[in-house]
Amino acid sequence: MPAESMTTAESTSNQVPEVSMTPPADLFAIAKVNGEDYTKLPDDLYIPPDALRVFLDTFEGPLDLLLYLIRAQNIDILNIPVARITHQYLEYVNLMQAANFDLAAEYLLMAAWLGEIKSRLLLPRPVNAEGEEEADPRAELIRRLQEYERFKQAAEHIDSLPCEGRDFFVAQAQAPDYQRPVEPPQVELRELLLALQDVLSRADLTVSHQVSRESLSLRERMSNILELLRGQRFVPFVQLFSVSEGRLGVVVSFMAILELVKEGLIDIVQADAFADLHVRARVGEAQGNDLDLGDDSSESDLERAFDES
Amino acid sequence: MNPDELKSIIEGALFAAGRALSIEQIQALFDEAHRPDAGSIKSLLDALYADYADRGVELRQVASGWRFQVRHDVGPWVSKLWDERPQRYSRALLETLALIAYRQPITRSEIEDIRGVSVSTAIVKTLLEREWVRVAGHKEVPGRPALFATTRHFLDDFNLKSLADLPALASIRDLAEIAADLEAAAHE
Amino acid sequence: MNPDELKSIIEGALFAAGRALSIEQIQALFDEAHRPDAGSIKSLLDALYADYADRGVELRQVASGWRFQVRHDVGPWVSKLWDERPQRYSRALLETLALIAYRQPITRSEIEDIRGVSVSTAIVKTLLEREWVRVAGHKEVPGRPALFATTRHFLDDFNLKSLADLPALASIRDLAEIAADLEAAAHE
Repeated sequence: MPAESMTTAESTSNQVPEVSMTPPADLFAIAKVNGEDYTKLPDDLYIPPDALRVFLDTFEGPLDLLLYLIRAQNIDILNIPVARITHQYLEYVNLMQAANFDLAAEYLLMAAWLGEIKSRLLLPRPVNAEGEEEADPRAELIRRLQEYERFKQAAEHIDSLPCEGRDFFVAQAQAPDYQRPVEPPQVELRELLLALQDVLSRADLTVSHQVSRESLSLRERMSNILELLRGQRFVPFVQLFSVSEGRLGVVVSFMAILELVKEGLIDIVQADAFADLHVRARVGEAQGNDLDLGDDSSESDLERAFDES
Repeated sequence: MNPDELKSIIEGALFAAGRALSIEQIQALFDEAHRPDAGSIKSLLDALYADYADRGVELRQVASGWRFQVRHDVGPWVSKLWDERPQRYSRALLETLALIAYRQPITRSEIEDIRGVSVSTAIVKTLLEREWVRVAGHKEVPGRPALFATTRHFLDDFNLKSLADLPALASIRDLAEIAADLEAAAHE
Repeated sequence: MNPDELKSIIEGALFAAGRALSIEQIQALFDEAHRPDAGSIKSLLDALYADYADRGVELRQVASGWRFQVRHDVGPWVSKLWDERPQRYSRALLETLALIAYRQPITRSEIEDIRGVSVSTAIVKTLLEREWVRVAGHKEVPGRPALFATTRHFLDDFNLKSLADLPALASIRDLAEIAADLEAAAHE
């Protein structure tokens, strides 16, 4: 066992000395340790006192501090004199407490661990069932220090890489002033049918709405006849039929006219007995521009033309 | 510093800025001791202008100085970088359109009766603007509501020769029933 | 479209984007009917790379594609365009970033185990906001902690094509070897 680890000065190092904050008025005392004013830093601290605060603040935790101590004393990480390092470490922890650093827990945990390792080093190593000595108590500490150190180096390496916006810049030129026409959404027939399915199944649930199973050609013909009548006062009945469509076409037109009459959308008039029938739209003139879309100030948010997404 | 290095710095600065830089702003990049005069910068800008004469970007002088800009004639392609995701029509709009297609001529309140909710003006407006729907007339009832019908344009956009090409309502309802049956079976 | 026009479009798009574009993103600028294949785009990118070999900007390939960037050696002048000195990152942030880069996917408590101190929420937030780090999933242990991984953006910002461009971690010495050394030391 290395001689340093046997130094007696550390026999109490598990105990954190009582440290209190310096009154601001006393510029010379750094801290009170065990009731005594501490007016100078311990000789084996490798930092000037006025840099202490800044310096301690730069440690990234107990492993970082420990690594610093090992490096500062030029100690091989694989052969740490635990007692000496523990002593040093506790000095720092005390100073941190004195300076009111709010990170004592992690540091104190490390202090306890160091103390444990040291005490185990002082005892003969127990032999296990296979007759082997238990692993060196320092092994785990060394493993953690090594692990931490490699990421500390990796972090330094990342910091040395050129970073966008700091060391190099992405090139950019003014984009051309060109407006793309906005394409309206495309709809598949399938989507339309799915929407219809939904609305029909809902309609079935709500009492009495019968969506009758009229053939579409009838409905389409109704629209076409309305279109034909639009803007004209009277249209001869026969003009609504086209012989070229054949018998079926004539029947569809006729049914469409009957349906329009039934719905009160057209009138059929006859000036005299046996005179020609005339058809007139009862629907008003549609003027696309003055279409009253109604006052929709209460428009539901759920009922928008576009999905929000 | 030789003119080539100087030109590279000006070029790099203009591209890094992504906006116009004046000759004074370019001069400010250099320490006073090594600051090139306005004349040298101007002649280097001219040289850069010539360098980029046949490229996809060009050096242009604008009010606030000089800037690189993407050549106008590649705009149609480049602007695709900012293409918005195509919008989607809402379910409410599709239902309204489907009802107009199948039940035309139909008033807004008839659509509302079947759908069980009100139909917003935004939807009607969108359908009219898209020219899928037109006002075929007005129903002679109080308020003379508009009667909506689909257009030829609607048929074209949905690849239909006539409304008769739309699947019969009955088969759609069957689809719905089959779906409902499956749903019910799945929950048994 | 001839190769020169195509090259101008690619050049213009890269400068207009101001970020890296992948070959797929470049292809998407063209209508399907006129879409160049990946091979032609790659060879035009190579041609552009050569065109800019001696200029103040250069074409670079990074993780998410190709981009023009200001040549590194004119950086000191160019950075004067901005008044603020670019910030340096804290060691805590860099160590956390290094652990995520080398050990991803990794949880916060795993990072804390190795660093020996807690990782502040502010650091995690900064890394997420900077888009250098993302939550890649959740570990299936009690509390389901987030698993962090680095992003493509991280690679881009550090001029890396992939994580493999980061240097290998320093080797860690084998514990058996350490034990042997300690043993030897103890018997001296």
